[in-house]
Amino acid sequence: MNTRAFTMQLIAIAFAIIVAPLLIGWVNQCRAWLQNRRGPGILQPYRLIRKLFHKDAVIATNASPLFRLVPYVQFASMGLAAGIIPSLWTGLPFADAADTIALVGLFATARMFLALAAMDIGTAFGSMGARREMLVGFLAEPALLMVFFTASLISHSTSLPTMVNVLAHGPLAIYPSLAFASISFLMVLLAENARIPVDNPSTHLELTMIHEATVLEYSARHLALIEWASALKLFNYVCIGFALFVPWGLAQGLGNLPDLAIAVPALFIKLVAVGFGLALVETINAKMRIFRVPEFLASAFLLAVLGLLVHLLLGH
Amino acid sequence: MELIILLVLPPLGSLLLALVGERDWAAEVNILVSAGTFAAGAWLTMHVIAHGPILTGNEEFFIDPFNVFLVALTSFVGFTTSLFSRTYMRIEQHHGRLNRRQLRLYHSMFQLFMFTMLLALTTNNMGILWVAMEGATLTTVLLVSLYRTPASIEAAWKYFILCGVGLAQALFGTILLYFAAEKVLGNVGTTALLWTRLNQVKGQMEPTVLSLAFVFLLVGYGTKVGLVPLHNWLPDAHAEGPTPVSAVLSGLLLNVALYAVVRCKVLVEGSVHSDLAGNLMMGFGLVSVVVASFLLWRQKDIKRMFAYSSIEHMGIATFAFGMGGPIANFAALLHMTVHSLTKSSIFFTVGHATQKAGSQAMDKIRGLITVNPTVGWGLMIGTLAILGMPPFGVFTSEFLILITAMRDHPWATPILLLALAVAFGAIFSRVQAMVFGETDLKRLPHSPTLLPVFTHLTIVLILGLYIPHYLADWYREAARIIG
Amino acid sequence: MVTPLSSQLIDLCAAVLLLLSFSMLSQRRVLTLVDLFALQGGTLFVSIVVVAWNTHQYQLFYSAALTLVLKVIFLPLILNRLIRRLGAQWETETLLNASATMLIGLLLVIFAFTLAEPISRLASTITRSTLGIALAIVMLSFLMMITRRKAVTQVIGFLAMENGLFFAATSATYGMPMVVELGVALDVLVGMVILGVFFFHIREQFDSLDLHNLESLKED
Amino acid sequence: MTDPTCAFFGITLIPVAWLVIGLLGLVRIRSVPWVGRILFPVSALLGLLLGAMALSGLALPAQTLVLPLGLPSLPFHVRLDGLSRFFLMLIGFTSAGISMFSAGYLRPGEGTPPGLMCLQYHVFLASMAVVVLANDAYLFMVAWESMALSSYFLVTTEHRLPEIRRAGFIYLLIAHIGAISILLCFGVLQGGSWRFTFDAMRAAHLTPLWASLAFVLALFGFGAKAGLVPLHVWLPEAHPAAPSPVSALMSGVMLEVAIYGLLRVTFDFLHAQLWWWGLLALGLGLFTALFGVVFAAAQTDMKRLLAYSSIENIGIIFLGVGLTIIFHAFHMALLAAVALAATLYHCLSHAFSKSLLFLSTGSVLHATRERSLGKLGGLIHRMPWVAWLTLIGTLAIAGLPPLSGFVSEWLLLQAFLFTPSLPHSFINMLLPIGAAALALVSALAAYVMVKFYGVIFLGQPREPTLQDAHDCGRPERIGLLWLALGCVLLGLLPVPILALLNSVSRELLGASLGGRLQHWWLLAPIAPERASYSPVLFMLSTVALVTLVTVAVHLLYHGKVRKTEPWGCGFPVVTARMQDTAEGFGQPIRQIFEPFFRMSRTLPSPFDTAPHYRVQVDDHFWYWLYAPVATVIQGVARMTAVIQRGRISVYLLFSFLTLLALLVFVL
Repeated sequence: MNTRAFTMQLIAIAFAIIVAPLLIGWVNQCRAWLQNRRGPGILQPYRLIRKLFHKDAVIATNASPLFRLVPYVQFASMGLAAGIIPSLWTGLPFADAADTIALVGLFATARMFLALAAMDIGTAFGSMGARREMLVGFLAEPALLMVFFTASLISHSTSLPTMVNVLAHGPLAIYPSLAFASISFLMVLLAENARIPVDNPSTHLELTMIHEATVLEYSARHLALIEWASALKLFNYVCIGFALFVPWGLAQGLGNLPDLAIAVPALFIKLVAVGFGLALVETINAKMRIFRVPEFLASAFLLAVLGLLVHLLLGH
Repeated sequence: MELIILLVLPPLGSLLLALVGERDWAAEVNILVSAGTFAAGAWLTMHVIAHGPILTGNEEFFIDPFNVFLVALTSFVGFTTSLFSRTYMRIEQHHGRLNRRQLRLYHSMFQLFMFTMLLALTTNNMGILWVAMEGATLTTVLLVSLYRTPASIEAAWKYFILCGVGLAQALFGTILLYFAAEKVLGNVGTTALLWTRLNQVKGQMEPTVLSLAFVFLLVGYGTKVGLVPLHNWLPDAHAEGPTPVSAVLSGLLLNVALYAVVRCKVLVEGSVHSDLAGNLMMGFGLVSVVVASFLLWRQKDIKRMFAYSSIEHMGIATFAFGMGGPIANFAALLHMTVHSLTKSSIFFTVGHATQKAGSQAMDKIRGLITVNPTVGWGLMIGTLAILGMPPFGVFTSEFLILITAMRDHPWATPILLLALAVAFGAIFSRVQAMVFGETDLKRLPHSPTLLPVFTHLTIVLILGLYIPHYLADWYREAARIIG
Repeated sequence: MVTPLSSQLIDLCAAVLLLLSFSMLSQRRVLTLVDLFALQGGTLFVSIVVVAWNTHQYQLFYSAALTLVLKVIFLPLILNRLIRRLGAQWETETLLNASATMLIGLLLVIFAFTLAEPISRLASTITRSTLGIALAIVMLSFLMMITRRKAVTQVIGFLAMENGLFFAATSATYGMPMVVELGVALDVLVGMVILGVFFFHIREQFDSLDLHNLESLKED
Repeated sequence: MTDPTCAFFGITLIPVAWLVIGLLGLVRIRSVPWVGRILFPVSALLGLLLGAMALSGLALPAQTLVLPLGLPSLPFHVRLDGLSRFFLMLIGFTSAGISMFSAGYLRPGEGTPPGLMCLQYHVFLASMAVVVLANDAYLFMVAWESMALSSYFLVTTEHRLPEIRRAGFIYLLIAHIGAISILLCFGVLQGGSWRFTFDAMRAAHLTPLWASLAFVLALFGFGAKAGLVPLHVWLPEAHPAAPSPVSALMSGVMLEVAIYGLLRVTFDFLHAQLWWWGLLALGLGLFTALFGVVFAAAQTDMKRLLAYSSIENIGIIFLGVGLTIIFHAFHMALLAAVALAATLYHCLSHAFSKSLLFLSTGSVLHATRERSLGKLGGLIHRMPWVAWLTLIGTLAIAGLPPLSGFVSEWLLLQAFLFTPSLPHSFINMLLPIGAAALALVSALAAYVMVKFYGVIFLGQPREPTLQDAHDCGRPERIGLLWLALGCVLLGLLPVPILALLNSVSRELLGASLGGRLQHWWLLAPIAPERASYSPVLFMLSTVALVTLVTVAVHLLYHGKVRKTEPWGCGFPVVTARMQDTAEGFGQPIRQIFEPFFRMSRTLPSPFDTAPHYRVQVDDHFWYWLYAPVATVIQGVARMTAVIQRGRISVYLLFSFLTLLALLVFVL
């Protein structure tokens, strides 16, 4: 890979890392508005992270090195994912390193480490959170994979850039299978990013929380990294969604200036829309009982498989 | 010459032991005589390998590859058994189950039994063959009833009556054979019962008579082989007699009876130009295998169980002989060899196991390996060998038999395999429980002689991996004779 | 040279033998059974002598003598003494009532004849037709062993079977070779001795000769 | 090594050498130093040698040899071709690690004396090598059954415990039945030539019917050994019963040897003619995988858990075999090659990772004398070596990038993605479900592995006794390191290794990935734009990012690190018993996959003073399949016993009737 591509790659990652908290901020803001609150403002996540970086870290006495390693792994893997998922332009050298299947694997690795870290301290809530996290994971992952399969059957490829190129720049066609896929993807997105109705990001009511339980023992810089990583995760998922279902506006290849001039605003428009949509979903839904979560995700999984079958039945 | 030694030594030994059998050194004498017999047998075998079949004593004795290997086997197992029985009987005496008179009877009858076996094998005269078989019955009846317990008396009685009646049928068959032969050979006194002569003229003998004769002979000698449903005496006799006797019953007597059947089959097939004889034997063999393997599940007494396994294996061998053809006969001969070696070694170990436990009930015998590793491993390995586990010889013969069955009688193969699997489950589950686990068994007053056990098992192991050329040629030759 | 008389004689003997074995089949009293057995032996002896005389098979005289000594004199004698010593004069009851046994016996005889028919057609001897009878006797005594419950009677049945075989040997073929005859005789003798010993063992173990004592060894 | 024939002899000599080592063990049967410090390291070296020789020869043509042993009509034939070389490599490299570990693992006074155990162990190794080398049915069967026997004795090392005896019995029984069906399979395969050399079987031409029969028999026979559902019942019994190195050997090597047999028969002899064979294998494999992983999630004994996870992996491998057959039957050579590569690769990765995990359980067992997950925990502080190396194995077996397990799953999923190009619409409909199930299985595997690792090594020790657990000794470390290294390398360098497999797939399928593996760093089996995966790049960039972030954070960060008690969530005391137990962790899976289990639960009533919760999870197949068969056999036996009722008259009647019947028959 030549230097330009490499620099562009780094830029892409940096861009994602910087923009990610903004999305969270936007979603929270929208929720506040929808719930007739003023809201802390879009930049709140940045402030939070800064604050955390200036605090003293508190670590449980029986924490193992694994526990301290995990936040970095989290952050790094999400960063890498951001390097693979085309957010502005498709010409990403890293995309060769990992196609969609590997991407799912990457998310799985991150989750596994998070769960292990949660079990490391050995408190009741840590292990509970780990269990629930994995429970969500083992149903969400296959669903996500099926979504990718549907797309890859259309584009005859499992590497995201190729998919995008086919879907965005190929002859415009309506894919009913993608409709199924998109719904199940949305459900997966909600589950994976600990949003309502699966989880409630803004609560610490122990018995209902999933994601928060796993990071209960983290503080200061570690917590900061984790929060940032989860923001990145949301951003990544949203970008995947864009790439698969509304790929228009993405610059092809490394992209020349005019393309980028289109791509950047396009992305932001989409982000704004999606952020609002998420906030809406979270507002009109109530969090479901933890026992319902498997059913919710199973239906997501089945929807994805259904999409696959629909594609095979209709032949496109 | 060596033949004379072979046939004279045992009766002399029997006489001698009848006189001095109760002395302390009687067992050594017994060993000595058996060793001599074995030497003679080996010598005879060499001679036959070197110069081919012998026909002597105005044609009354005939040694060909078929029976010479049985002679060698018989004298060898007889020898090892005498080795084993020395300590075994000492321990029995020590436990007070035997007095000196019984010991004398045992020793002298043992030799007499060996004599009848060897006579039956070496004679060329079908009549003498019958006489020898009957003699074998009588001697073993005495051996089985040695302990004079009610059970042993009952077993001996059943053994006597059933085999006596059976052999009576065999005699009738022999008469019919003679009757048919006379038509061809003319009533020239003795020659009309000589197997060699009959073999020459088998083509001209009257088929109907011979087929009838074969039925009687099969029922007769088949009773002694222990073919279902003529087998009923066998488990009782094996279980109630002293262990060395069980060993020779399983290891030798059944073989010799089967030998007699096969000799008759050869004649009949020559005359009756249908494979009647073969089919009958296959039928009996198959029934025996299946019934025995299922009956194995009902066993509580260890010696009884292995008696049934003997029935099963004799069934296999009979089936193989019934199929006929070079491979099957080869396999059957091999099977007879490895079975008698393995089964006798199993009985040796079983004998000591029962002495330790003071009972033949299997749930009394536990954890042999912990109390006496050699006995335990001997029993375990022997069992695995008899169950047809490679790399032991039994697997070799069963493999050959099975592939022949697949070729000639595909319908029979699944039945055989099912039976083998059932037998495996039955025997192994019990033996494992006896060999392994915790134990409360006590040590023996005399340390057991396990040299025979491991000699036998080593031979069986070698036969599983490598069959020496002369042995192979020898079996082939025998297989050719059987046709 | 074969005179019809002799062959008639032999047929007569055969008929008598068959008759005797029938009566043995139905006989309850053990001592009478022994006498019948002796009678059977006698008839056998006569028939052998006749055959030997007519066919000049002189080695048959030996076997005739053997029969006389063994089956007419010796065995009945020791059987008698044994039975008296053991006090086993009475066969309490058979497994099957007499008439049924007879009926089965009759069927067996028919079966034996049909079986022997093709063989005797081949026979060139003067005794051709008697092979069937010999077979019939063997089977009848077999039946007797099955139906009786006392050790002694079973043994008598066994011996009767031996008689049948001897008769077959002489009638079908003029006797087996001498060695074989001797060997068979020896076996029978030894067998009898052993059985004699056994009676006592059984008695002292089970204090009766009833066979239902001997049913402990079995699969359950 | 350069001269192929000398390498061939070298390879054939190594089993012999192993046997010799085993016999040397008997020389000083009770001396741990002799066996442990001398013999086992030597055999580990031999293993390495074997692996190296096989590896170096992978591309060579087939070589054959006839030994002057065996039956006069059928002497021992030995053959060395790509497939056998591959599996020899697997056996050699894996066993090297395991033997090294065993060197330190042996302790005096545990069941079988070490010398004898050494003999059994090496007979086991040698027989596995010979199974792979054998080129005629007889030698194969001999080696196959010796393998079963020696492993049986190894399983029953602790024969004083009744459940271990039971396990051994079930194991040997099923192995024997499987062997019988393999024997039948060979009987069919010789196809009328009545010669039982494998060459004859290659030459034989079978009608589809007979070929199918042979395939089904092979599937049954080898499946019984590999633990294919419903023939798996022995596996979760035998593996926990055996000493850990033996479990490692059985799970990591023996199961793969069974796969070898299946591949040999299906592709080499039967040439994989019919597509429905593939469908059968695929269906069974999928079910086995799902079954295994679901049961693994419900286990509370660490070795049982691993055993079930082995069942799962075997399922995945069978699935791969099935895909290969399907593609091959439809003459899609390239895709068949992809599927086969995935299958073989999974064998390799499973061999390394599963033996690693079993060995680590061995170390845990030695350190804590505890097998039940409910009594472990927090061991990462006491035994860091084991813990960190196990983490690698855990991630590998969970199929996470960039480790070994992921590569094979990636390839398999790729293969699945190509199925729509099949000419058969029915399968096209069916296979996506398969892909979905595979995805589900691998996700569940991650769940199981989190449970395994988290409960054993993380959290607080659940028992006070765990405080004095000690880390494993040096030989064990070497063994574990070697296997972990294998997992990592297999994960990072798939391309060179797959390139080595080309010769194998060319032999079996007549096609290979050949030219498609130009860049050593980029795995693109079909075409880079189609699908690509570059573990090296993946790994490098992750590491780079981690370091970058770390550095950045440490520049940015000004606070200190304080250590305190964990937050008690408002509870007065936080005890170790508040952590999730193994049952608790498996509970969601148990709930979701309820129909899989036969559960017996005892729930406490709310008024219990000492509430007690018990749940027992059983296998349906035991009650549906095995128990009925046993009862049938017993019934038949009871019936047959009628002929042995002890009445002499009846016996006489038998023989009389037999006589009459035969007379009538011949009349």
